[in-house]
Amino acid sequence: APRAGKGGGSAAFEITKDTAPAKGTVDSVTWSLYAEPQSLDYAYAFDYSPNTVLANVCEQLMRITPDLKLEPGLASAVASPDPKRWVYTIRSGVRFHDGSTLTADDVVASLRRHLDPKVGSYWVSAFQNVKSIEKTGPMEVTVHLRKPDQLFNEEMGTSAGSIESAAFLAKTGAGYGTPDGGVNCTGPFTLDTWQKGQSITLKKYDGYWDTTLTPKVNTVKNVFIQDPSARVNTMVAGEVDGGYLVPATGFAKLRAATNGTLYFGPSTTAVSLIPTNLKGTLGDVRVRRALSMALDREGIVKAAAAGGGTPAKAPAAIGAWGIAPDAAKGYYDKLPAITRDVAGAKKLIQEAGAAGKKIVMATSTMSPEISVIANAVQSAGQAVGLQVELKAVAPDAYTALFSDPKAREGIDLVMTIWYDSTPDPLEFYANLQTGAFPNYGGYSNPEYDALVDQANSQADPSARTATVAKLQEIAVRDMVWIPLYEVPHTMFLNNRVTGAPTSIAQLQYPWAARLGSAG
Amino acid sequence: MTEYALEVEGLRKSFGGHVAVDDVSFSLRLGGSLAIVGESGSGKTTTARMLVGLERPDAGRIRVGGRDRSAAARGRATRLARAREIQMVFQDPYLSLDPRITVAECVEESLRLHFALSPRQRRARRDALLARVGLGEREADALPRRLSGGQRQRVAIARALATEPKVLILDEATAALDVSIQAQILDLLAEIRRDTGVGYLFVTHNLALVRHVADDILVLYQGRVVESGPTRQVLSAPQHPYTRLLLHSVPRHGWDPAQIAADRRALAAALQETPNPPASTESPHHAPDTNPTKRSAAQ
Amino acid sequence: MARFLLRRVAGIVATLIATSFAIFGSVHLAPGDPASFLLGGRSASPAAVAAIRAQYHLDDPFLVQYVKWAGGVVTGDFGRSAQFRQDVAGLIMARLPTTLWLVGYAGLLILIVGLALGVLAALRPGVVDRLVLIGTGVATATPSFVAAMGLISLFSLQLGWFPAFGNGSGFGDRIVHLTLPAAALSLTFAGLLARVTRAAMLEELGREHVEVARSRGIPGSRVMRQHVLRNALGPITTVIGTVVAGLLVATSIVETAFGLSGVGQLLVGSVTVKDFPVVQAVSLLVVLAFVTANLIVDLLHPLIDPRLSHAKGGAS
Amino acid sequence: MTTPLLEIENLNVQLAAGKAARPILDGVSLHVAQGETVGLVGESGSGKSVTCRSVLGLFPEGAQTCGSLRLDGNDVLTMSPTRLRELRRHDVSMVFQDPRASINPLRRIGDFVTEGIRAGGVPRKDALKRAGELLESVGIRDPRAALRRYPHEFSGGMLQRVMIAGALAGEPRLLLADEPTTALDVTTQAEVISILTDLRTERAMGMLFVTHDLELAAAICDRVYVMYAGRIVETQSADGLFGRPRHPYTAALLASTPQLDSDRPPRSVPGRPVSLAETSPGCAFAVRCAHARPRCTEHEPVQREIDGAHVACLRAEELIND
Amino acid sequence: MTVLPIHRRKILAPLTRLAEGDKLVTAALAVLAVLIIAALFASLITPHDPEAIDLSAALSGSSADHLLGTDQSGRDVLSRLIFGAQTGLLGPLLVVAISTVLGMLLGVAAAWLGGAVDSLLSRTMDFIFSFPALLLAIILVAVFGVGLTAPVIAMSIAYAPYVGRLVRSVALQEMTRPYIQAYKVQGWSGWVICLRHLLPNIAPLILAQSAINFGYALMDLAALSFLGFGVQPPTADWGAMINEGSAALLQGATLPALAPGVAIVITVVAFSIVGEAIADRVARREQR
Ligand SMILES: Nc1ncnc2c1ncn2[C@@H]1O[C@H](COP(=O)(O)OP(=O)(O)OP(=O)(O)O)[C@@H](O)[C@H]1O
Ligand SMILES: Nc1ncnc2c1ncn2[C@@H]1O[C@H](COP(=O)(O)OP(=O)(O)OP(=O)(O)O)[C@@H](O)[C@H]1O
Ligand SMILES: [Mg+2]
Ligand SMILES: [Mg+2]
Repeated sequence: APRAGKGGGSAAFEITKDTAPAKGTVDSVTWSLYAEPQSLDYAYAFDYSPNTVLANVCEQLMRITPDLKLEPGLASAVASPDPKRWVYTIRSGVRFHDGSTLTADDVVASLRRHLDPKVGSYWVSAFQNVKSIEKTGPMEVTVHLRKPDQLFNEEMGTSAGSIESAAFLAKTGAGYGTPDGGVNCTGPFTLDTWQKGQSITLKKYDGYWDTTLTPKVNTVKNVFIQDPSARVNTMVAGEVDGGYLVPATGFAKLRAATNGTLYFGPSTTAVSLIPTNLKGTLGDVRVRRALSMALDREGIVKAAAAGGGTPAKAPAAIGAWGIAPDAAKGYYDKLPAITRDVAGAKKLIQEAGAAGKKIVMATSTMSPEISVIANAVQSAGQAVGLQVELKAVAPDAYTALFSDPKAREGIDLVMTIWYDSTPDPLEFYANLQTGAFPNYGGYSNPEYDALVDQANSQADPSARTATVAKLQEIAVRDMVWIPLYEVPHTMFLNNRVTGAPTSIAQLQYPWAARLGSAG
Repeated sequence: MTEYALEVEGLRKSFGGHVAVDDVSFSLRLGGSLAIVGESGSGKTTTARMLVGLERPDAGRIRVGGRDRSAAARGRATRLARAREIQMVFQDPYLSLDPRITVAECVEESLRLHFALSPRQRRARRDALLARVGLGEREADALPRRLSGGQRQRVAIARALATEPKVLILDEATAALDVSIQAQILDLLAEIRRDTGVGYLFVTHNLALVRHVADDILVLYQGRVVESGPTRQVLSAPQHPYTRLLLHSVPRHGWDPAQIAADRRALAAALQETPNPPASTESPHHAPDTNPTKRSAAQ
Repeated sequence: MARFLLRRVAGIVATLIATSFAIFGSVHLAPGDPASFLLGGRSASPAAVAAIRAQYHLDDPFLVQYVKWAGGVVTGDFGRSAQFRQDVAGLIMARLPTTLWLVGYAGLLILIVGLALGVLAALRPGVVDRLVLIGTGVATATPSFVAAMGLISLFSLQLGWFPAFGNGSGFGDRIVHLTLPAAALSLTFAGLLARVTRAAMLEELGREHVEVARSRGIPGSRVMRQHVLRNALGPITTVIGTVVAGLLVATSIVETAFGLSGVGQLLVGSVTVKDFPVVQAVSLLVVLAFVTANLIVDLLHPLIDPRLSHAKGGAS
Repeated sequence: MTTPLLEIENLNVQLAAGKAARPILDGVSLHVAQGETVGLVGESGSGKSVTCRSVLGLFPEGAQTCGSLRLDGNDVLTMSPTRLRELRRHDVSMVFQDPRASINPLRRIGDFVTEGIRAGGVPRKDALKRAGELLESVGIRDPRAALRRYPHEFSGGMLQRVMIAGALAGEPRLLLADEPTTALDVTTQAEVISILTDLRTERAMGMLFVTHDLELAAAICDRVYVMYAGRIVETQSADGLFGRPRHPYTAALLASTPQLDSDRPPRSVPGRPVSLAETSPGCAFAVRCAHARPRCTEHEPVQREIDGAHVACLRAEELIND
Repeated sequence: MTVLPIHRRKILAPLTRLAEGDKLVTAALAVLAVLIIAALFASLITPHDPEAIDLSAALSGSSADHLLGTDQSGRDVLSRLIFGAQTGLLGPLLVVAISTVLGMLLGVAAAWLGGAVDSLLSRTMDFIFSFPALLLAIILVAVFGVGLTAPVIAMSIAYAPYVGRLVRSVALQEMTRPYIQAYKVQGWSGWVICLRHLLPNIAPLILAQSAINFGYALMDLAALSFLGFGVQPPTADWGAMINEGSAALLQGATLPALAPGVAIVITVVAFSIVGEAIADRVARREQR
C-alpha cells in the first residue's frame, strides 16, 4: 500500500512500487549518474554510480528483485547442508560477454578476490566469516564459514557476489574495471565504451541467458552530471531520459515538469546521527535520548530533503525489512513513538547532569543535507542546554570518519545516510555488534551480541526477523544511533520510456533490461 | 703633502668590457677649485662617484688629507669620517632631495648623524647653514616640492656643508638651472669658498663656466686625462687637439660650426676612434650623449 | 637567439624539477596515511594496509619515492590515481581536450573583447571611456563562480538558449556547450585585459613621439595604429601571458561550477579526496603551462621591442 | 621686406577653465621671412615651446587661442584638420629637443623618415629611396643600412640628424627647431648646427630657432626675439641684441651668462624666472629689475621701436645711456 | 570645543585628499567604511543570530523580518552577509599584510643588496611566481586540509612575488635617484636609508598595489570557499554562502546565493577603485 509522507503540505510524496511495463523497444536511452564511477571493478563497487552501471553488466550469484526479494541468479541453486557451509550450484549454459562459458572456476576466482588483501575489496565485511571458498564440482562451489552466517548468502545478491571470468581477471590484472581494462561479466548489457569523465555506454547483450530480461533498449548511455542543478535541468530539458537519486532541491521542479514523472520508490535508506564517542557527553543514553527528543524531524525533512522523507523511529529503515515486510510493520509500530518534547529533553539533560556540556559534531560541504542537519542539531542542543560545536571537515576527512578511527577522535556525532544492500534488516543491526567495523561509537552489549549471532544462524526468515526485532528494540532503547528520517528512492523518467524499477534494488538488479518505450 | 685636500692616482674603472675611467690622476689643493671637463661619457661622473665612494675603483688610490679612502668603508666610524671629508651636490635639483622631508629636517638629519649637539645647538647650526645658502624660515618649513630648482640646489649645498667637508664635488650642479639662477648659485659658491676654505671639484662640460669658477682644469677624453693645468693657461693655450676642439665648439660670435665638425672628424680619425660609437656597445643604463637635463618648469 | 632559448629552456627544466620536488615534498608532509584513503572507507585490516603500502611504494624513503616518481614522469608515467585506479596520464589525457577547448575559447573571447574594449576606451575619452571603465571594473571584480551562477540561471534556465551541462562533441556542439563556461571564465580576464590595454594606450598617447607623429601630419588613425597600439603591445602581451596561465587554474572553478569534466575539475575532485598522484600531475602540468606561457611572452617581447633583443645578449 | 613666411600677431594662449586655467602666452607677435633664421630665447617656462608648437596648430589640451597665426597668409588657427595635416606634412616641420623621446623606439629609422611622405601618398619604395638621400644629406654614412636599423642603435647626435632628415622629408619652407641641441655635447652640437645652417642656405628655408643659450642664438641667427613670462620683451638683429641690449632683462640675461672670452664674472639676477600666470600687473620683470620704478608695476609696457630694436620697457629710452 | 573637529579632520584628511571630489572614489571609500563597520560591529547590528536556524522558515523570501530572506536552514541571509564581512575581510587582510611585508623585504633586499643576493631572490620570486596563487592554495589545502589557514598561507606566499617584483623595480628606480645617493654620501647606513627614505617613498605605490591585491585575494579566497576548501560551514562566509546557496537556486530562491555574490563584487570593485585612486595620485605626484 502506498505510504504517504508527512513532510508537510505541498511536499507530500507517494511511494510507487514500480513503473508501467515497457511496451516496445527504444534504440537508445540517456541516463544520468551523479558521478563518474571510480572503477567498474565489482570489488570496489560500493557506491550508487558504479552499482547503477554494474547492475546491468555484472550479474551476481544471487539476485535481489525490485520488490526486495532474494532469488537465484548465476547460482541456479543454493544449499546450506550445515550452518557453516554454503553450496552453490552454478547455472549452466551461461556465457560471459566475450562468449566464454561460466564455470565454477570463474566463481571461485571472483569470490576469492574479496579475501585478497592486495585487492583491498570494499566488500570484505561480507566475507568476514568466510574460512575458504572451494570448487567442489565442475559447476559447484562451496563456501566454508567460521561461524553461521545467513547474511553471507544474501550478500551474494550484491556486488560481493558478482562473477567475472577468471581468464579475464588474470588477463587484465591491475587494469581490471578501469576504462582501459573494462569488464567481461554476464548481464543483459555489455560495457561498450567508457568515455573518461563523460559517459559510460552500455550495449544490449544478445547472448544473455535470462530471456525474461532481454533488453528492449539497444544502448544505454550513462552520462555523469555532478552538479545537482544541472542534473535536474537536463531532466527537465529532456537532455537525459531519466536518472536515479534525484536531488531533493529539484523535487518541485521535476514534479512540475510535463515531460516526465518523478517517482518515489521503496528504499532501505535512513538518515541517522551516529554518536561516535560513547565515552564523552553522549555516553549517557539519557543525553542521546534527550537530543533525539529535541530534534525537529519534520523541519529537518522539509529543509534537508525538501519534504522527501518521513521521520524515523529506528536507525534501519522499514524498507530494509524486505524479507518480512508485513511483520516489520508490526515490530515498527511497537517501537515508542518519537515526539518532539524539548521540555522533557531538557529535564533529561539535567538528570544526566550534562547541562552545558559540549558535543562536537562533524559537518562538511560534501552534501547540502549535512550542514542543514548539523545546524538543526546545534539548535536542538542549544534548546536543551547542550553546547553543540560544529567542526567542519573536508569531504575526504568526512569519508575518513567512517573508515579511520583516528579521524573520529574529538568528534562526538556524525550524520550518515545509510542504505542496506540486502533486504535483510540483520545487515544493519549486525553493524552494532561489539567489534563490528561500522560500530563507530564502540557500542557493546553482550545481550545484543548474542542476539546478532543467533539471528545470523537462523535460516528461517521469519524466525530471524523476530530476533532482529529484538535487536531493533535494544538499539532504539539504547539510542545507539539516533534515527532522523527515512528517504524513499527517487527516480525521474521521461514520458518516452517506462519500465525501470523505482526501488533501491536497482543498485544490483539489471534495471535497464526492463526499460523500454512507453507507447 | 698635506697641502692637498684630495689626491688621486691612477684611478681606473670599467663597466663590463668598457673602460669608463682610465688611469686618472690629479690633485686638489686645500681650498682650491678644480674643474673636470669633457664631453658626454668621458667619465666625469664616474670619477666623481668613485671619490665619494658610490662606485668602487678597479685600481688607483684616492687620498683625502693624506688618508687613503680607496678601499670600501667598513663600519660606521669610517663611513662617517669619510662623509665629513667629501660631499657632493648632484645635477638634478628635482631628484636630489627626499620629497617627504622638509628642508630644515633635511639639514638637521645630517647634523644629528655627524655631530653630538644639543637640540638647541643643532637648530641654531641648521638655521645658520640655511641662512648661509640664502634660505629663510619660510623655506625651512617647506617640502622640496614647494621650492624652485635654484632653492633646491641651495638646500642640497646646505646639506653637503652640514658635515663640514674639505672637498665639495659639484656634478653639473648648475646645468639644470636657468642662467640667471646659475649665476646666483655661482656667487653663493664663491662666497662659501671664501668663508670656509672648502675645496671645489666642478664636474661640467661648460668651458665658459670653468673659466670663472676653477683655478685648475682637467680635460677627460674617453676616460683618459688628455690635458691638465691652470685654467687660464689651458684655455688660452690649449695643447691637446681635443682641448682645442672643445674650446672652439663653444658657441660665440663668429663661431663656425662647419669647421668644428670637420675638426672633430679629423680628431677622431687621428685618434682612430669613431666620433659616435654605436650605442650598442654602450651600457643600456646610460645614454651617453643625452645630457639628462630634464628641465622642468619651476612651479 | 639559440643560446637565449637554450638558457630559458634549461631554466624551465630547473623550475619544473624544483616544482615537482616541492609538490611531491609537500604532499609527503600531509598528515594522515594515504593508505587509509586507498581503502576507500571500508574496514582496513593491517594486512590490507600493508599490501596497499607496498603497492604504492609508501614504505620507501622519501627520496627514493621521489626519484621513482620523477623517473616515471619523464616517461609520461604519472603514477596511478588512488581514486580511479587508473593511470593518471590517461585520466588527464581524457579530460585535456575539454579544458583546452575551454581555455582556447575563453582566450579568444578575452583577446577580442578585452582588446576591443580597451582600444575603444582609449580612443573615446568621456562617456564611452567611463562606461567601459565601470563595466570592466565590475567584470574584473566578478568571480567566475558568481558569473557562472548568473549565466546558468539566465541563459540556460530562464531562456534555455544554452545547455546546462556537458562538454559537447564535435565542433559546433562543443561551441554551444562551452559558450557559457567560456564567458564565465573570460569575464574577469577580459576586463583586466581591457583595462591594461586602455592604460598602456593612454600612457603611449602621452609620449612625445606620438605628438611628434601628429606634428608631422600623420592621420590620427595611423598614429593610433602604428605608434600607440603598436607600442602598447608590450604590456598587453605581458598581461596576456599571465592571463593564459591564470586561465588554466581558473578552469578548476568554472569546470566545477558548470559540471564540466576537465582537468580543473579533476584537480578539485582529487584534492577533496586527497588523490595525490593526480594532484601532483595536474599541478606540474599547470606550472609547465605557466612557465611555457611566460617563455613565449619573453620570446615575443624582443619582436615587439627591438631594444630588448640586444639587451638579452642575443646575437643579432 | 616682402610678405613674411610666418606671421604671428598678438597670439594669446590660455588654458581653459577649471583648476588648471591660466594664461600661457600674452600678445606674442613674431615673423619669419623666407631664408631667415630667427631666434627665440628665454628662460624656462617663458613660453618658447608653446609659441613654436602653435605654428603647427599644436596646443596644450583645452587651450583657448586668439590672435592670428598666418603661414603664407593662411591662418593656421582656423584651418580645417585636413589642411592642417597638409601643412604639417609639406610646409612646416619641427625638430624637437630630445630625439630619443621623439622617435618611436619600436619602429625602424626608415619608417620614421618616410612616414610623413608616405602618409601623403608616396609609394614605399620611392619614399625609402628619398629617405636614403636625406640621411646622406645629414651626414649619415651607409644610409641604406641605417634605414633598417632601430633608434636605440644610434647615438643621440646621430638620432638628431635622423630627426632633421625626417623633418626635411616633406621639403618644408619653414623649419621649427625647439632647442635641437640642448641634449647634445658641445662638439656634437656644432655638427648638428652646421648641418642645419647648411640646409637652410641650400633650401632657402625659414627657420625659427628656439634656445635658451644666448651665445648660440647670437652665433647663428639673423634676428632674435627675447621672451619673458609669456611675452616678447625685445626683438633685434642678433648683432644689435648682443652689442646693445635694450631691455633690462636681455641685458641681465647676457650679464649672467658666463663668457669664455671675457674675465667679467657672470652677474646674477635676483629672484627667479616666472611664468605668465604668476605675474602681477605691469612689467613681469619689474620685481627682478635693477632699474625698476614704481610705474613699472602699474603699466604694462608696450613694444616700441628704438633704433631698429623693438623693446617692451617703459624706461627703454632712459636706459640707453646707462 | 574646536579640538575635536580639527582632530577629526586630520584623521580623514588623507581620505578626503584621495577622493578629491571624485564621486566614484568617495562612494568606494564609503562602501569600505560600511564594510569595516559591519565586520567590526557585526554582532551589534545584525538583526538575527547568523547561525540561528528556523527550519520552518527555510528559504523564505524577502520580508520585513528577513530583508534578504532566509537560507536552507532558515538562517537570516542579511545577518550572515554582515558576519560574512568578517572572514571576507580578515582573510584578504592577512594575505595582503603578509604578502606585502614579505614582498617588501624580498624586493628591497634584492634591489638594495644587488649582485648575487638579487639574482638569488629574483630566482626565488620567479619560482614562486610560476605557481598560480589558486593552485598553490589548492595544493596546500590538499596537504594540510581545509580552512582559512592553508589558503591564507598559500596566497600570502603566492602574492609575495607580485609585490616583490614591483618593489624591486620601483626601488631600483628610486635608488638611481640622487637623493638616495646623497644619503649614502652623507654616511647613512643602508638600513636607515631603506627604512627612512626608500620605503616611505615607494610606500604609496605598494599601498595601491595592496589595495588591488586585496580585491584579488578576496575573490580567490571566496573561490576556495566556494569549492569547499576555504572557510567551513556553519561560519558565515560569502564564498561558502554561495556554495550553499547555489543548491537553493533550483528551488527558486536566488537571494541566498545572489546576495553574497553581489557583496563580493561590490567589495572588490571598491578596493580596486581605491587602489587605482592611490596609484593615480602617485602618478600625478611623480609628474610634478
Ligand atoms: N653603472 C654603469 N654601468 C655601466 N656603464 C656605466 C655606468 N655608469 C657609467 N657607465 C659608462 O661609463 C662611461 C662614462 O660615464 P660617465 O657618466 O662617467 O660620463 P660623464 O662624463 O659624466 O658623461 P655626462 O656628461 O653625460 O654626464 C659611459 O660610457 C657610461 O656609459
Ligand atoms: N601641455 C601643457 N599643459 C599645460 N601647461 C603647459 C603645457 N605646455 C606648456 N605649458 C605651460 O606653459 C608655460 C610655457 O611653457 P613652454 O614649454 O613654452 O616654456 P619654454 O619656454 O619652452 O621652457 P623650457 O625652456 O623649459 O622648454 C609653462 O608655464 C608651462 O607650464
Ligand atoms: Mg655625468
Ligand atoms: Mg621648451
